[in-house]
Amino acid sequence: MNSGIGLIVWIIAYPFVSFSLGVLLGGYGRKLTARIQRRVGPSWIQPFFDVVKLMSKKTNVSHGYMHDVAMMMLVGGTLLTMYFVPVPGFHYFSQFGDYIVIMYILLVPPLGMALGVGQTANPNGSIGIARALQMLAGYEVTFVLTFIGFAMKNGTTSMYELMMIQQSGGVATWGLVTNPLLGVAALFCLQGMMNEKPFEVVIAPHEIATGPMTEMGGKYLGMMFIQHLINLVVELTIYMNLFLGGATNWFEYVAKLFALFTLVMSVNAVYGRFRTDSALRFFWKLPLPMAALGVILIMINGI
Amino acid sequence: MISTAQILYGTSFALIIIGLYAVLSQRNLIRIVIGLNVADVGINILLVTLGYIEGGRVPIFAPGQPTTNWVDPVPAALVLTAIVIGFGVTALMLTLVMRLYAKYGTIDASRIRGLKW
Amino acid sequence: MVSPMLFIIAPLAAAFLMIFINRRGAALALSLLTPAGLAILGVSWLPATLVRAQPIVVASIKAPLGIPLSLDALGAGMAILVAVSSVLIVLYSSSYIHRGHHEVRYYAVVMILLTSAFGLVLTRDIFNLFVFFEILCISSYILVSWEQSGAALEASFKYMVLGSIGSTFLLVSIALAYKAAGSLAMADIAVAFDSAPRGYVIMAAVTFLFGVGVEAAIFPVNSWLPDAHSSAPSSISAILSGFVIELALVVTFRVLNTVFAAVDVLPLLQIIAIAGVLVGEFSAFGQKDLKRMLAYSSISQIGIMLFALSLGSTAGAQAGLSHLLMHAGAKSALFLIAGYFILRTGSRLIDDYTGLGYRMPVSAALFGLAALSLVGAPPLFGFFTKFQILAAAAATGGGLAWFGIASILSGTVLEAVYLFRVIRVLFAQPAERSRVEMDLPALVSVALFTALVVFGALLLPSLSSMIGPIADGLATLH
Amino acid sequence: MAEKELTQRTAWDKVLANLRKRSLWMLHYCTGCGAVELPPTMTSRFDMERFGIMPMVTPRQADILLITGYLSVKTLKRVILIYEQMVAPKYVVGFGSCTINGGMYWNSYTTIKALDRYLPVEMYLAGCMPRPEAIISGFNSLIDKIGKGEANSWKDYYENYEFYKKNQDHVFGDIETHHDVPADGRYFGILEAKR
Amino acid sequence: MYTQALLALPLVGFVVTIVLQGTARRSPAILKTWALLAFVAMAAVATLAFPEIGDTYTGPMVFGSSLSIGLTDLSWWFVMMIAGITVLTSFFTLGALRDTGTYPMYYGWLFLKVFGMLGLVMSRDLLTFFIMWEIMSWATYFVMQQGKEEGREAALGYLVYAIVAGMVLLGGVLFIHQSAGSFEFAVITAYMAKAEFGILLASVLLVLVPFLIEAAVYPAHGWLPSAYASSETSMTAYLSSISTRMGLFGLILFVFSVFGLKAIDRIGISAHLNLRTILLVLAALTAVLPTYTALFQHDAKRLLTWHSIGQGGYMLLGLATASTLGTAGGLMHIFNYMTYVALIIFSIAAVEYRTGTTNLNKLGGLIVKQPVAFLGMLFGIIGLAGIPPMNGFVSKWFIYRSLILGGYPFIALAAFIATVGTIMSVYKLIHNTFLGQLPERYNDVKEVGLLMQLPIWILMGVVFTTGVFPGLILQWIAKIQVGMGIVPIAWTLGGVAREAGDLNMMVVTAVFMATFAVGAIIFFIGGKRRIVSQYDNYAAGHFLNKDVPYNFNYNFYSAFDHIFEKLYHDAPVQTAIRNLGRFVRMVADYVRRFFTGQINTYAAYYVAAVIIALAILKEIP
Repeated sequence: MNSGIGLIVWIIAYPFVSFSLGVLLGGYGRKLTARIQRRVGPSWIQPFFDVVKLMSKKTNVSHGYMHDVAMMMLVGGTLLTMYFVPVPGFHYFSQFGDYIVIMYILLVPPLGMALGVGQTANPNGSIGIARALQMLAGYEVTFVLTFIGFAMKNGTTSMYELMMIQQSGGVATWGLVTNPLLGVAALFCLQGMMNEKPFEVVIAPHEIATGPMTEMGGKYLGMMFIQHLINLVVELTIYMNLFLGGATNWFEYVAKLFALFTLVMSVNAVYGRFRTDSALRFFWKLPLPMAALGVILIMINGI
Repeated sequence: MISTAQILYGTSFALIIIGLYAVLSQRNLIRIVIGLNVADVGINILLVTLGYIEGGRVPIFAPGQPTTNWVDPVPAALVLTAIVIGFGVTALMLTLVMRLYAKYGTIDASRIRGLKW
Repeated sequence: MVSPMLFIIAPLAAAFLMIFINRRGAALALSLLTPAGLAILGVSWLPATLVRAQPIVVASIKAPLGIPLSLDALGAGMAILVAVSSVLIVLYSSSYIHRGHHEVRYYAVVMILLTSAFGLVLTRDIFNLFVFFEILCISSYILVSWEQSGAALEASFKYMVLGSIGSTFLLVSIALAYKAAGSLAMADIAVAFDSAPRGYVIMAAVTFLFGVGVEAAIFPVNSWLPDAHSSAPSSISAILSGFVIELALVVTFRVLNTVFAAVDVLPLLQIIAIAGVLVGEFSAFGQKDLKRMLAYSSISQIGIMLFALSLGSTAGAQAGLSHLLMHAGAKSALFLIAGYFILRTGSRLIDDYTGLGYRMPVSAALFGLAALSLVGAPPLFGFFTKFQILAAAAATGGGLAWFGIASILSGTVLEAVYLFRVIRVLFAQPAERSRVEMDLPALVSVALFTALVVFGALLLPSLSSMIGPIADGLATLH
Repeated sequence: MAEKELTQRTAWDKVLANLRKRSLWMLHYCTGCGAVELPPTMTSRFDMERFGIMPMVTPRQADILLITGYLSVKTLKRVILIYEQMVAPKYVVGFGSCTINGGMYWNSYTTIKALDRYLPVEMYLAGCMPRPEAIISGFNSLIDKIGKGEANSWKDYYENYEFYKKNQDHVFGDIETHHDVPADGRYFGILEAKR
Repeated sequence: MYTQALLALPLVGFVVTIVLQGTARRSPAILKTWALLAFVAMAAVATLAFPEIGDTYTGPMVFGSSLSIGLTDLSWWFVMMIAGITVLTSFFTLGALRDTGTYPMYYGWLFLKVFGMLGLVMSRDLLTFFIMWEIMSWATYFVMQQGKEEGREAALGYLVYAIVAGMVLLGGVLFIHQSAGSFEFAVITAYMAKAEFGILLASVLLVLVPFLIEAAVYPAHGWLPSAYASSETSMTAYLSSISTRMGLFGLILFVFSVFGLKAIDRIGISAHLNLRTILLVLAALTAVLPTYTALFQHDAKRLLTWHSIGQGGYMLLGLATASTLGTAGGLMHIFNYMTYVALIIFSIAAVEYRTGTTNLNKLGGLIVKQPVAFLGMLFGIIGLAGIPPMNGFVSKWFIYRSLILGGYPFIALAAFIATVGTIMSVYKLIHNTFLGQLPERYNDVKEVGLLMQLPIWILMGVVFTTGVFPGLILQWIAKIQVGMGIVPIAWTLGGVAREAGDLNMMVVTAVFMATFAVGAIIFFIGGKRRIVSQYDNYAAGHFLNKDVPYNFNYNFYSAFDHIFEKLYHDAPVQTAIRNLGRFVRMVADYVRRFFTGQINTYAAYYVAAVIIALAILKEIP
């Protein structure tokens, strides 16, 4: 699917594939949480129904042109990241942008949302964004350190090449196996990146009325849901490519997706919520030193 | 035996040192002026003794006096100018002391310290 | 051509004539014309002296009885500087000192001061040097105590006490010199000292150094300078800081360099110079009174000049002399402007000059330019002279020279800060905006001084051709 | 609602209605004593989420406005502001008799007696406070109504706004909700432009 | 011929502005139009001077060596940046400076500053370099004087740093001239190549320290925030965009061409522990600490001046790696930073022009009233944060890649921490100014005039186009790198060729536009939407109106403030410098007391001096 007609078809189909994967993941996640809480839980494709209901709302409320453009930027940014993250059989775009590009494109949707929420002029939203940006300094910094260590060890910053290196020796050369410290630290950060329960202070329904999404109604919330679902897939794929050796075929890809998501959602289902500064302190006390140690080990004997 | 020249040199240096000591230690401005004059006198003695030759004669052209073995007149001339200058300076200093007394009401050097640091 | 003797006779005659006529107009005219004429005389003699020194025979009495005077290149150069500066300063004092009944005596004493200044430059006889030195000191004492205020009297008294101690030491040195050489002419003394025992020559040299050094504001003995320069009327502080102490420095260094050549006094001079720079800069940094700050700055600038001269190399001598020229222009301008700041605001403290820059824009600008040149900002004249000094010091090399460079550089930092603290106060938010600019004659003289400083760089090429023989004047005495 | 509207629903409307009915978010605005029935309905025992119903915090995101019991005049002011901030199609569900005819507080001077004079109510759940089973069956019937496209009470607020406005002014005078409801109706095509 | 004209023009401008002072009070327009024309002419001459790269022109003889100026690739690159930003600033000040009557000499000193900078950049020998450096730092001091009252206070603070830097540089110039024998760069390079270690180290340190002070690198950055923030806003834009980079120019010129990389690398223990590593660590500190101080500023201009220090750290990071990618990143970051910081400060100036304040706690919701300013700031902060598609991202990509592959992981981490800090503070900037509730008092605010909008539009275009087509800039950088003796970067129009890494900004932007269009389509699939008033907002049932301030501006990042409370209030470097100042004043006060005013002590000094002099002369043979 990397050249010619196959590429064009895939480029058009990929968003839908990714969205549907996202819906399945979302549904599975809510089902899993329900099961943990000994509940029946919603249908497997509940997110699809939510999106359809939201998008078909009649009287949508907007707070200005920036609010609208922000939503487009939100969805557009996530789709952009989606194209640049290699998936089994499709890595055409990774020749135009390595992981540093991806790392920065990942910031486009939050920036878009932040600008839109800013215009809605709701303090709950601003507090939510402030918390999101502060949390950035927690998990993103550690995740980047793990990536730096990995890239330095393999001498390349391209995600596709890193993936290929890990696939060369099967499971033995997975990132998580060769550099366990980096892998585990990255797992903690994955929990933060996905905005899941221990680090869910950004949305925090009880304190700041779902933070940034306070003023998002109707199709605005719908687009945020679409973005959230695709984002699930993209972030899990990033972690998989960096530490679990990516996927050679689609079954392995979907299996790894659901495995990772189970881990993340089960942690989410059982944990309370950290305050922002205690979350930051957690990230700087455990994952960051772990990642730093991993990098030092790499520097010492290049393992 | 100490020749008169050594005695005179000794007295002049002693006078200069006494004069300087007076300037250093005395608080009273007039005493400082006096100290300076003492130093001046010391210098004049020094200058005069420069030209002194043991058993020399007074260098004055008098009819019938021999014109040899004269004491050197030049330092004496210097002393004249030095005395005149010393006189002028002392006069100016004393007028200043009078004006200072008029202004400050005291001539104690440690109390006249308007200008410091 | 007219005999250089006029340098001594003309101002003396003018002084007594003025007292005799006793009218302000005549006094002013005389005291303007005489230095102007002498400046022209100096310029006319300059080309001749550049070739070789011109001995002057007084009343056709030949040596060794006559008093040996001679006009060499250094003498001519200094004479022109003194003459031009005094013309401008007299022009300034015409509008600065106009009131008061005994104004004629002011100009008379200035003329006498001029006489002694020229005399010091010309004389080759050590006792004659002492006489002119005494006249210079006495006229300075009188001019310092001119305002008859408590501070002025106190300052001049201290100045006089130190001056008298200085003259005492000078007489001791003359006595020693005469004893060794049997003659008062510097040339004979130099020859005698070559063969005299070292201890004897050291004693003579040190007493001479600190004898004349008092007037040249050499570091340990210049404690009179801050009081004298700050409480004297500004025109007099300009004269004192402008050329009197520089003249004394040049004469001291010349005599030490030639007559007392037997003993190597240069390292001592360098130590004294560096100490002078540091003490001057740090004391000036803590000042609140503008004129006192400028006085301390003069101490440090003298230190810089002495450091340049005492490097021993011709490059150092040339740099020192060009810095002397620059300092004469810049420091005179600063003092003259400070005079009018005090005249207009009635206060001597810098903090009271807030917003004066808007009320006296031209003088504030001139103050800024003079300060810039003093600190050595290119492309003004100050930068080139300071750079030459430092380059000469770098050329001689050695620990003391590099320590000197470091202290001059850090001194410049302090100098820039305290000078531009004044600029900040000048251009702070003004209370009111009525213009109180300087009077015209004062403005003209200050403008000319600053012009020398700002466009000094242009006369560098011509200066460099003349500076060679002038700098030789320091090393040889003929 | 005009009969005509019910029959002319296109195939796409039918599909959409059936999808939309599977996801309802309720604004759990605990005005009265019925609020205590909600937590058991949501949690493991009765698990309202099976039907896609979730509690939501802000009016912008909610479809259902639960009025769980009596409404004092002061609270009604807030409820109306909340209702107008909600994004249509929105449904008001009244719990118990207090919302129908004032219930136990029929003669109290502070409560309002009939909710539907101030807001278009989609459904009432009987019971002096309906138990979770009743709530769930009520919601299921609401889901069926949405599926069949009959739950259009929210349009009534736009069409008979004067009636509602008159009653509201009568109770507590004019309030500034920054919503020009008729203008919104025209803008979103719910009312034909300027009849 | 054009090179001399380029240098002469600002000098002529300076003289003419002094002449025009008289008219400044009556009709400021004459002065302003003259300045604009002069700057535009200068920019034109600068572009025409391109063919003259490489030749040298000698000026007057001073101290035995002639002052020479000439264009090289590196200097032409800086000349173009100076000319460009000066024209834009003068355009902006035409509109902004309503009453130049109060700062008549604003343009005069600006001309002299441009003369100093151009001279510095075009100097071909050490003496011209030093003279132009001094003229520039003096002119900067005087330009800062023209601002408000606290501007003059801060200007004196700058003067102290500038004079110290100038004097250390003078010491360096003397030392190098003395050891190498001449001011010519070529002679110095030859000498330094084989100079013995002591002389090399001394001359390198004496020359690098002033550049680090001028470029506001970490320990010596204290002067910049107050000096730049309190001067007039359009001057803040000018100063933070180009003035601080002169120190960096000096660094590049001396490290790469005058001393040569080989000589620099001799200073140090191993390839990983040499002078460049120290520079890297300093640069990392400069990137991180000021950025996190910017987080807590309440004034927009002060926030941005802290950023100008932080971004200076990035440039130094790139240059200190001395690798192809790193230097390319560093050089490009100088250009990028200049464009987007000027853009942000111009929009802040537009806001200040209308609302009269830059206090972040008082502004809000101006997006409705000043959309152009908002757009300008949006493009600016996306560039500053380094997010694609703006140009800031490209240079950061270079720097990151060179740091990671160069084996400096923790410095790369520091760079990323700084980026996170930048994102946080720029969002606070745009949120507090343009987003959130519009206070009542700004209801009648209007957009700024066209003349002030022009620079904003131009810079937006530049920031976007150089972001999407970085090749336009990289081609010059490749030329410069050849001049600096480094393997030039393999550039393409979109970014970097395959072997040098995967970056093609054209594709990234194209895909982003496509996905943005998909987002738009999804948006328009949804139902109609209506823009409501700002008071129609969820406040848990509370009725909002104009006298209820419903903004979250104050203490935006409370968690950070909570954790890093004590680090900000007594920043170690600031207290150290303040103590140094107090020490100098104490010494001055102590030395001053030498002159006790007591005549007896003066006489005692006299006698003591004579005795000591005799003792000294006895020792010295």
